[in-house]
Parts: sequence; structure tokens; C-alpha cells
Amino acid sequence: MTDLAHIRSDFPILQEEMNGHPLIYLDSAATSQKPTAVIDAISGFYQKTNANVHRGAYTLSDTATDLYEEARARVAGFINADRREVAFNRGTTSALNQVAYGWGLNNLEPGDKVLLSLMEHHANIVPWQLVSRHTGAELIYAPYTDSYALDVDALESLLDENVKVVSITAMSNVLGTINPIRHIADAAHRAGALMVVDAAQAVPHMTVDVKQMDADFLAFSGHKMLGPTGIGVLYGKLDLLEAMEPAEGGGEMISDVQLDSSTWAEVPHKFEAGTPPIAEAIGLGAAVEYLEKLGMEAVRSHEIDLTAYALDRLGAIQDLTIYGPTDVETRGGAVAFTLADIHPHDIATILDQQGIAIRAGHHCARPLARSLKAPATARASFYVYNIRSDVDALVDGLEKAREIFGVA
Amino acid sequence: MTDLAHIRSDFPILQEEMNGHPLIYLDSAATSQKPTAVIDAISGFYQKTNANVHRGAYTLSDTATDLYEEARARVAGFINADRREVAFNRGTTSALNQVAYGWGLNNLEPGDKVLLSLMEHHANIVPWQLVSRHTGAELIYAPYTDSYALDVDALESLLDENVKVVSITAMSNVLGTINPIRHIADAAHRAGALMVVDAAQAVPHMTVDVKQMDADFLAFSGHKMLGPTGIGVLYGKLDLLEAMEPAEGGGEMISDVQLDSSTWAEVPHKFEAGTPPIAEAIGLGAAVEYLEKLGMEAVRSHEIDLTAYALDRLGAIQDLTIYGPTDVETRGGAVAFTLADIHPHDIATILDQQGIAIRAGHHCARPLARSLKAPATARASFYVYNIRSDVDALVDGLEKAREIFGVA
Amino acid sequence: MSLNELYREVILDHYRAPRHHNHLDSPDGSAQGNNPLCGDEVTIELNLNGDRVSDVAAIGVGCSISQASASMMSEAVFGKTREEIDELVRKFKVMMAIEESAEEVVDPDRPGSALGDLEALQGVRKFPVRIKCADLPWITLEQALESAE
Amino acid sequence: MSLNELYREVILDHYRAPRHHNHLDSPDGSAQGNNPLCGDEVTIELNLNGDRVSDVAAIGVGCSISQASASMMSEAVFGKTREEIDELVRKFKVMMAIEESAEEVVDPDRPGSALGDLEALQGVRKFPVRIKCADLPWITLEQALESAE
Ligand SMILES: Cc1ncc(COP(=O)(O)O)c(C=O)c1O
Ligand SMILES: Cc1ncc(COP(=O)(O)O)c(C=O)c1O
Repeated sequence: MTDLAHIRSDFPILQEEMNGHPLIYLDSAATSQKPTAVIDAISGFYQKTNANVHRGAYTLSDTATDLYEEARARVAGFINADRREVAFNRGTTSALNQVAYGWGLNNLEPGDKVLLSLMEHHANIVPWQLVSRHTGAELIYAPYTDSYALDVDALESLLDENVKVVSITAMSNVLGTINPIRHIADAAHRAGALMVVDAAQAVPHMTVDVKQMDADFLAFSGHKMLGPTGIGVLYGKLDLLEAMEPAEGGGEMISDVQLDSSTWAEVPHKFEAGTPPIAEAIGLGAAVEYLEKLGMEAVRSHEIDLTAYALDRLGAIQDLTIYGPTDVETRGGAVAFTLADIHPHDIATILDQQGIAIRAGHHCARPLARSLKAPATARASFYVYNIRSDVDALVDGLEKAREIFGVA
Repeated sequence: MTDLAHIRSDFPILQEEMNGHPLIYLDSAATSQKPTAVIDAISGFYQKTNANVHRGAYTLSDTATDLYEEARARVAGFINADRREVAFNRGTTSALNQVAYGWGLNNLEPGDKVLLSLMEHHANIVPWQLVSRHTGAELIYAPYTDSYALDVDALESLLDENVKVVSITAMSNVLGTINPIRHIADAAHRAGALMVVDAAQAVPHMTVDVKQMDADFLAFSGHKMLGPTGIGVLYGKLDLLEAMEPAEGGGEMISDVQLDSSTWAEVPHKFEAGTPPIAEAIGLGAAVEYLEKLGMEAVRSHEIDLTAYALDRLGAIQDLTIYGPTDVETRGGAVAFTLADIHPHDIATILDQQGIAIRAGHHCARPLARSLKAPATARASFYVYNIRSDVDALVDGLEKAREIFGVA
Repeated sequence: MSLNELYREVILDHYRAPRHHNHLDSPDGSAQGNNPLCGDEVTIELNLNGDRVSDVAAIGVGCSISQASASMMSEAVFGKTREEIDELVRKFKVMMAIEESAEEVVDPDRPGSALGDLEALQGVRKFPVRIKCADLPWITLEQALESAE
Repeated sequence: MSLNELYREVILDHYRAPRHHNHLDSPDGSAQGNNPLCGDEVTIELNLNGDRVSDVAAIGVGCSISQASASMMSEAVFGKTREEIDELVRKFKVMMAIEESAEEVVDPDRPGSALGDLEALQGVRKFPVRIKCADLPWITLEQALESAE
């Protein structure tokens, strides 16, 4: 185990109290906390170098542009992409909509299929539904196995020549399952389909290499990886981005605007209509720098350790059911569970009273919740700043829930 | 004149040096600087109450949700709207795309027309072009008069029953012209068209009352009104928002997700797919609070004073041409000009060397630039923190430009 | 804030053994309510005899608060007139601090004192996150009544 | 950074009286370049006699730097061979610090010393915002040459 305990002081919120207890934050799959380095990068930008980018003919604007483009280069490097392959936007949801509208709306036709999985987040379902209304394409879903792995055989058997897009999460935000993206990408490419990856949960928690994955498009959010809200990333292979139509139009993304039509700027600017999230990009750059200093190997092994410990201790609680793989090598640190007949929402309230923040509900994955026959689950999720004693507190809290609900 | 000079110390960046001179920032029409109150609201959120919104079953998330929704209520109040009529998004560009895609894509048909003006920003042109490609609708443009006012008579004569949308800027970011939105809205409504307002330049600088304007949709950006980047607002009349389809799909904006279709959440959440710009909304709320404390009447009269002074002093420079109305009551504080045969880009460089930041170019309004026969102009623009001596420095800088270019 | 005040015995009892939990054969009115954020679901069905609720069903899935609230509500409205129910809804909302009371002064320690068994839900008032859980069946009830008109 | 170093006499002269500023009748090659952010536009037209530029036109609108660069470039390439032009482009890019030089060590005070008249543009190097202005005609030249092949 790589001990990251010493970094806790980098996160001011961990000094806060919650309902009379020290805050124990176990909801990083929803959003992560932010280190001082990130908070200061944002404040510092507004205090010293704030200006609009790509527009000004003055030094301040040039400095802001440099900072913004350096952030892009850093983010691109983090996933082993070229800087022209990285477009900033509002978040994973926004990035997946960009692919669905930019690529899907212009290329899908009746008879075409989009292959998703049953463990997708709404962000990787609803955009395809919206676009299929306009295009007549059909959505099909690959199931998961009894051990909560993606059923890759079933997926491959669904992959006929009508499938034009395969869009799959690299890591489930409910089950924790890490999916074999490279394997799926190879199968998708053999069938002539594009491989789109929802990496909202993967990029924050493990090394993601778009080349190794052979992803055609890949989406993630800043706020889940120590960065600010209001920013996300769409990665796309250069030739695909160059061929793709922009979904949004406006300033910055044009080469020329005539009264009845326009031509587009070079990638990635074509996909960044209007004033971009400048301070947020710089904040995300600082978050990536922070993660790079920790090292993604260390991040992953810290989480493997915590998750193993959590699975172990939670598994020992009577009447507790975990939804997700048991092998920590094939899963991330989101642990979904139910406890006897205590509703997850009640579990969350009882834990909250002890300062422990976990999430309860369908986790924006209703099709999964329905197929699990668990319309709601409780979910604890870990990140770099969590420690084993957080798990101990969680276990104590769950014992208290059993007590209050009189579960024998 | 309401003297706002005392607030300059609220803006840390104004203490910075630029090329050996104190920074004089005259590019607020591109983006505004930020007061400490806004910067601190963002940092404070990340340090003390950061959590995802509308999701958690714990106190921290509830607090974050309250802060986010309070920001919405404050922003709604600022433009005299109901809080359900205000959806947060990425910026004006994004908001106008939302209307074009959400309303336009689902309602426009071949033969329909969208009526814009020749003084629109690309953000209010390109989205309509993109959508007209899919719908077959046609774009038509109202001209401006010799005195740089919108030609309202010409606009009304273009307004036949085929016009389904009139989308006009409330204040030009180049000419400074303030357009009579209520008058245009009445005409649009008589003709059965929707009134969409690009208020990117209006909301920061004058009292905007959506009821008084009778706007159907109205868009603006946080970063131009002392707020952070990465956030903007779409206002829409409640019944229109309720009837409108969302442009983006994902988490948060759904009521239920089935495998092949979904139902939407209530307004405004239907239009906020995915994790919203939470810290940014809170920052924008702080910016609105700051502006409310100054009072929008005071903001406007401060800018009228500065603009009058600037028009006066600039007007006295030989060979200087101003593009925009001369009556300060009918215009805002963006002053576009050219000086002899000195290219605006060269003017900007010369001023920059004296610490003065102005913008040069087409200002994301190429159709306007073309019709002005001024492919590029220099533009100085004012905000609450500017003072008369900024104008003096600008005038001195322009004299220096004449000297360097040997303009007699 | 005490968890024991929230999770009273009677609430857990209604959660585990919900009353009026079988669908009606041909209800005069019915409505479905759901809370998309936490996933709570409640269906309310009603039979009316003139102005009076002659039978009621409250069926759902969700947290103890929403389901107990539904169960207790079904008991409370059974046999009541439309007018009596309106009064009950009003009192409930006052207890939950969803509405201010114009008439009576509410004892902050016992805001539900006028509500009989339903008083057990008054602990929810101190858990703002959970008020919408308790409220869901009541909103759904009003819709079911409307649909019966 | 001195403005006088940027706006040398010879630059203003080329800006105000651009050379080779008339379209060619039927050019062998041509290209249009523009910088969407500042609006600078340049059109380059070429006639070739074998490998040699026998005539050239450089026409555009834009700032003094882009237009002077175009004008000076048109003088510099006139009569030159493809190979000589490649060498010129390379030296120009080295002067502008757009490319590193593998061969010669560049005198930081006179990075354009190998470029004759074009040396006047070396002041631009210190104004990063403006380098793309100076560079635009050269990118366009390369495209015009390609189109003539
Ligand atoms: C009139 C007008 N409309 C729209 C915009 C676009 O705003 P944003 O870049 O914040 O999306 C701007 C600012 O650039 C503007 O001045
Ligand atoms: C797997 C997955 N995909 C997509 C999203 C959506 O991300 P965002 O809300 O930042 O757009 C999330 C997070 O909620 C997620 O966990």
C-alpha cells in the first residue's frame, strides 16, 4: 500500500465538522474534494491574469491564453493524447452529448444501432436516446454477468454490422467494475463501429491511455478528479474530430461567418464555442499536476488497498449485500450495498448524523438499478484523501443503523 | 455621476503592473474583472461546503444544493424572473444554442424565417445557421441606420407571418447600441414570432427586467458581469420552458430513464443535464449581490459618465472615427474606433506597451464588420472599476500611436 | 438532532407493516408520485362514497419515512370527508414547516400535536433532506383526489 | 521591449506602399491565408519559370506587421528558386523563434542578420502576440507554392 495519509492536509474541507463529528467524505464518485493547489490556481488566475483568451491583442490576454493552452497540453499529456485532440467543455455529460449530436446526428440512420451496456450512467444513455429520435437509430444494451463484470461475450454477439457506435463506461459508478475497453474497442473496430468511452470514473482513479485503449472518443469531468466544477474534456482521435461537425456554434469556433453560413476553426477550437471555462481549465490543469505528483500508480494502489479493506469489513456485516466484483484488481473504489431491509436513504441519514457522507439512490443509473432489482443502493466511494479509519467509521455507523432499525 | 472610484480596491487585478505600467483594463466587453467577494465565494465553497447537488442524502450535499438554489433565486430576482425560469449553463453561447436546438430544431420548418440583425455577435448567428441546416428555415437580417441604431422600421417590414423567431442583441458589443427590445418584442408577438434576447452585454451594465422587455428567452454570461467563467443563464417564460425539449440529456435532468426512452424532470432542471457548474453558480450569485449593492442605476450612470467623457476626448483626436451612437443615453460603454491608417491591431500593441488593454479585431461580429467596411476596429469598453483617468491614459496612448506611425 | 426522534417505533412499524397496502379493484381516483432524486415511489388509490373516502390504498417502494408517511396517511384519511382531509393536509404541512400556520401557534417541541398518530413524523422536520420523503404521499393524495373529481 | 524596434521605418514603409500589390493575370499557383482571430488576410499568387519564381503578388488587408511581412517577402522571393525560398523560409522561422536552428547559432540581438531587409521584422520576435501576424504570409506562400506543383 502506498500511504497517502500525509496529503489530507492539502484538502481544507477535511478539517470541517459535520453534525458534531469530523467530516468523513465517502462520496467522491459523485464529486471529489479539492486540494489547496487547485483552489489557489483558480483564485490566482482571477487575481492576477484574468482576461478572455484567443482574442486579445494585449499581453494579459496572451498570458491567459498561454495558461489555458498549457492546461490543455497537460490534460492531453495525462491521457497520452495530442493537444489538438482535447476539447474543453462543461463535463462528461456535455462531452457525450457533443459526440451524440456532432457525430451521431450527422451519421446515424434508421436501421443503425448504438450498443451500450446495462451499467451505463444516464449521461451515456439519454444523449443517444435524444439523437435516436432524430435519426431512427436503435439502442441495444449488453448485459453484465452474475459476478458484475460486463458480459463481453454477449456484447460481441450483439456487435453486428448495423452497430455504428459502441459506447461503454470504463468504470461503473455503481458496481465499480472496470471494463476491458481495449478488448471491446478491438471488437467494435472489427465490426466497423466507433468506440466511445465514458471515462468519468476512470480518469480520476487509474492511468488512462487513449492510445492503449484505442478509444475513438473519450469523455471525463474535472470535478471528479480534484478539479473544479464547470469543466470537462472531450478527447477524440484527430481525424475524427476534424471530420466531425460542431454541436454548438458561436464565437471562437469559427473561421469565417457569412450571413447564411460559416466555416469552422481548426480543431480543437471548433468544439469550443464561446468564451470557454478559462479559470476552470487552469484549475483542472492544477489538479492534473497534483495527481501527476502523486502518481496514478500510487493513487490506484492506495484505492485498491482501501477498497480491499472496505470489502473485507463490510462483507463481515450481517445482512449486508455488496453489488459489484469482489476482486479488487478488476474494480474501482465505488462500493454499492444494501443492508437488511433498511432503506439506503435511511442508512445515509443515520451515517450523516455521524459526519459520514455517502450517497443513496439510483446513482443516475436507473436501468442498472432496475436490473439489479435494487431500486436504491447505498454507495461509499473512495479517493486519495480517504484512509482506513474512514472505513472503520463507516462500519461503526452501519452497526448503529442496524441498532436503530432493530435488525437482529 | 455616481462615483464608484472607491470600489477599485475590491478588484485585486487592478493592483497589477503591465509592461512596466499600472494595468488599465479597458476590455470588459470581452470579460470583466472579479471582485474579492466573488473570488472568495468560490474558494470558500471549495474549502467548506463542496459537494454535488440535488443528489446527496447528507447535510453537506444539502448545503451545497441550498447555496446553488439560492444563487439561482438571486439571479432570477436580478432580472425579475421566477426561479423556475432560470437555467444555468456554460454561457450566452451555450444558452442561445439551447434555444436554437431545443426550440428551433423541434419547431422550425422549411419556409420559416429567423430574423436577426446585422449587429449580432456570432453567438446569435451561428446556432441559427446550424439549426437552419437541419430545418430548412431561412435567416434574414435587419439593418442599422446611419447613426448606428437598429433600423426598427426596416425590421418591422421584414416581420411577416413566416418569421417564427426574432433574436436580437439588447446591446451591441461593438457599436454599444442599446436596442428597444420591448418595442421589437411587441412587434414580434403581433407577428406571432418568439422574442429571443442576447443580453450578454445588457445584463452586466443596466437594469434588465424580462417582464418589462416581454422577452420569451434571454441569455447572458457570468464572466462579463463580475462573475466566474464557465457559467451562463438561459431565461425562458415558464410555459415556453415547460413545452421546450431539452437539448442535452444526462443525469439530473430526468424523471425516469427506461432503456429506450426517458421522461424529464421539472423546469429548470430539465435543462441542466449532468453536474452543473456549482461553484460558478455560487460565484455568479456573489457577483449579482455585489452589483445589487452598487445598484444598477449607479452602474449605468457611472458608465454613462465615463462613456460621455470618452466620446468627448476621443472625438477630439484627429483622424479618429467612432462606430456607434453619439447619444450616451442610447448606448453602452463599448466604444469601437479606428485611427487614421493605423491598423487596430497595431493600436492595441502600442497601448499594451503602456499597460492599457483594449481589443482589436472583428469582435466576433464579422457580418457587422463587413457591413461597416471596417474589417477590424479597436474597442475600449468600460465597467464599474474604470475611472476618468483611464480614458486620459487611452487618449495619451493614441497620441503616441499617431507619433509612432508618423500620422501628421 | 436525535436519530431516535426521527426513527420512532411507530414509524418503523408502519414501514415494515404498511397499512392499506393492497390495490383497490376499481378505484374512483388514483395517482402515482415519485421522487426522481431518491427514487421513492408511492401510488395512492381511492374510493369515494359521496364526499367521503370509503376505501384507500397506499402502495410504494422507498425509504422508511416515505412509506411510513404513506401508511399513516392511509389510516388517517380512511372514512374522512374531503373537507376533513383538506384540514389534515394543512395541519401536516404546518407540522413539517412546509406551510406557515395562519391560525394556530405551533409548539416547536410538538408541531404535530394536532395530528394524532401522525405526530410521530414530526421528527422529520429537523431533517430538511428528508421532508420531501414525508411529503410525497400527501402530494400524491391530493392528485388522487383531483383525479376522482 | 521597444515599440520603435517593432515599428521600424522600413516596416511602415512597406505597410503603406506594399510591393507586388497587383493581382497576376493567370497565376501558376495561389493561396489565401487568414487569421480568424485578428482578421488579417493575405493572398499570394505566383508565376513559375521552371523552378524559379518569375512573378509574385502579395495582396491583403491587415495590420502593419502582416502586410509589411507580405510585401517584404514578395520582394525577397521574386526571382528565387524553390530551394532558395525554402532556405529563406527556414531562416525567417529561426529569426521569429518559430523554429530552432540546427546549424547556426543565432545572435539574440540580431536574429535576422542573415535575412537582409527582412531583418527589420526581427523586433516582432519580442512581441509574441504578433508573431502569427508576421508568419501568415509565409504560411500562405508555402501553400501557394504547393498549389503550383
Ligand atoms: C453581444 C454578445 N453576445 C454573445 C456573447 C458570447 O458570450 P460568451 O462568450 O460568454 O458565450 C458576447 C461576448 O462575447 C457578446 O458580447
Ligand atoms: C460513469 C459516469 N458517467 C458520467 C457521469 C456524469 O458526469 P458529469 O455529471 O460530471 O457530467 C458520471 C458522474 O456523475 C459518472 O459517474
